[in-house]
Amino acid sequence: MATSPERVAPGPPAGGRAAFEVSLDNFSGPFDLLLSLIAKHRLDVTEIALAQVTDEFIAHIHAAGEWDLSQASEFLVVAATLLDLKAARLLPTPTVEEAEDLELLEARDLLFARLLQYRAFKQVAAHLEDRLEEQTRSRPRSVRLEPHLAALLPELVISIGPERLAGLAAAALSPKPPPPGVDVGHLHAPVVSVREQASVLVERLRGARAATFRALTADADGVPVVVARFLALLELFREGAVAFEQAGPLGDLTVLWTGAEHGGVAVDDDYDDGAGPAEPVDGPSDEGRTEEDA
Amino acid sequence: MTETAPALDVDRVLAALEAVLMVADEPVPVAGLAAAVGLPVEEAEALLSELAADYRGERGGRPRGFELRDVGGGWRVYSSPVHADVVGAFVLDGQTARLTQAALETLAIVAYRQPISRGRIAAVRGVSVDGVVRTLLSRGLVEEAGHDDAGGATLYRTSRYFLERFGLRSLEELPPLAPYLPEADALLDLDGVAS
Amino acid sequence: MTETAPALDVDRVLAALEAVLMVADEPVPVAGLAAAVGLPVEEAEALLSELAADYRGERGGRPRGFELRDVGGGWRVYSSPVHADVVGAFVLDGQTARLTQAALETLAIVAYRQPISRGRIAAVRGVSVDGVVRTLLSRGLVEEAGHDDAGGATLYRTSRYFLERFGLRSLEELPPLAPYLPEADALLDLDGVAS
Repeated sequence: MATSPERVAPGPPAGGRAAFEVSLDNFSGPFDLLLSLIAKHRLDVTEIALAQVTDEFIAHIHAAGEWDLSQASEFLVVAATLLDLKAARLLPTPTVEEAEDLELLEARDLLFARLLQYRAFKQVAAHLEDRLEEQTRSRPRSVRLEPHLAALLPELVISIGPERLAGLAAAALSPKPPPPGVDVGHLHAPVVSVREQASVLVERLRGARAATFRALTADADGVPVVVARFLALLELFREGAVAFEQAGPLGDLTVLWTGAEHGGVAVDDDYDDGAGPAEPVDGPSDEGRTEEDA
Repeated sequence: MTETAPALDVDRVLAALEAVLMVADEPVPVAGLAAAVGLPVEEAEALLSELAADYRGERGGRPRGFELRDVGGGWRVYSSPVHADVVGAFVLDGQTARLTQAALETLAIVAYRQPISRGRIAAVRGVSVDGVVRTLLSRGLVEEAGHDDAGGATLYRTSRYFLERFGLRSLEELPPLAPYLPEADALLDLDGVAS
Repeated sequence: MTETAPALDVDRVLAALEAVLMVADEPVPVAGLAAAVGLPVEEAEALLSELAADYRGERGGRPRGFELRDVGGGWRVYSSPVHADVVGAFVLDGQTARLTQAALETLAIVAYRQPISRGRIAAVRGVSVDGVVRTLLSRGLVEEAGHDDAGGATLYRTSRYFLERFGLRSLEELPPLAPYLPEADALLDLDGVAS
């Protein structure tokens, strides 16, 4: 995306930014961007006319194209809040007492409070930068111990051998585990694959012709597997491979096999992470698809 | 200065302090220096201040090209900033590596809100700070400070090296944050604006 | 001393020389110092001798706790041997005969990735390693090995004494890393790490 010349870009050029950050021009976060837009229009943060900056904020996000959503969620939260506030202003609001208005006011105050807090730290960071700049003009004396003093040191006791040294080097040079933090693994890639569960069901139903849902999930290892099998049955139903019978509400659900004796059944993997067209599902494949979160 | 000691003894102690400071590779706490020269801490402190003044040219001599400073929890010899250009031509080290805006902001948040978890820093900055915190850790400017009681998240604080690099004796010397924050009134007044 | 220059200018040049010498880790050649302060080599040499005399207490002041010596190839500031006992006790205080875990780990990285800069080691270890590298240098286990082509950073390698202490005839006798790694190709790509 292009950097328009009139943009107020605080801080060092983009080259100084690390790659892990949302790369939205030079801005290191939604507050940074919002503050710069406010500065550009010479608005006071506390009197910010949101409509003036909302469009530009949204435009910036739009221009960013593809980015890592987990990093960019804050941008979206801020954008959504700005949009809400703008929309509320465009529509006539007869009474302020309505709950929605109060929510909007709260959202706005929260946004302002966070923006002001961020601005304070940004300003104090500029102060720290000046200080660092000043301090860098002095260098500490830091020299190797003179030989006659080094000679005073007790003879080193080295209690490890070359093998231990190799172990230490290997440990240090191996990739580090990710820092302890929020594990977002569970947010991605279903742990249980619907398509795999469909394979299991196809095989069983072809053999048994009919089975209750209770029986089909008796061996399920946990709720996710039960859910996956239920979704798989819906898919199979859509393909006309199964029919359902239920005596009454909350009664046992009986699943009847109505599909072909052989061959694959197309199960769309809407639910799974893998992209691509629906693949035919056979019985348990001989490739032994065991990975659960490919 | 000790008033009872003969001048020669004071000179000798001053020189001994200088000799020790020459081999130090980090700020030396006054207690360590006092122990080395066998003086009570208060007297050692007074002599160190004397030395610092002497180097600044406040004791009759010319200003020296080096300074004795009390930062980061101890005393250490530095080159004088007046001659930074000349020194820079000779001494290449990691000091000149600049911190990015993101790193400075993160450092500021840690400095004023320590101990603090990455999650809470991210909440202030509005973006993930994992990479920045790693950078600050590797630069030795912040360090781990145990875990959050509630969630068990790792907490971070600024290091002694941070104090030294920013020329601070202690965190109390950080400029107050309050003037940068709007008045409470301004916050309360938000309802009255932008409508 | 230059006879034509006003005293103030001489003071300034003396201070500039002091600034460089006080923070230089290696002896600084006089030619470089002369160029930095814009003086002919002879005059710079004369000023350096002046400084050395000043520190010895031969120019009216007290003898300093540090010395400026011409050690062949250059000038360097040393802690004065007069106070060797005080300094020695200070250096020994808190010293142990064992290397810390951090020092061993750093030594291992140097052994397997030499020649390597401090920045690279810091990137691998995730913390600043200046102090640790200095310890390994003073202990003679690692030594300097020229400069990085790119940034000019000092490179380090293990010494002959290192081989001796670990009972190795050459670096080739270091055990291969592979058996200690989860996967051979899982090694950090050092080139991708900021230095």
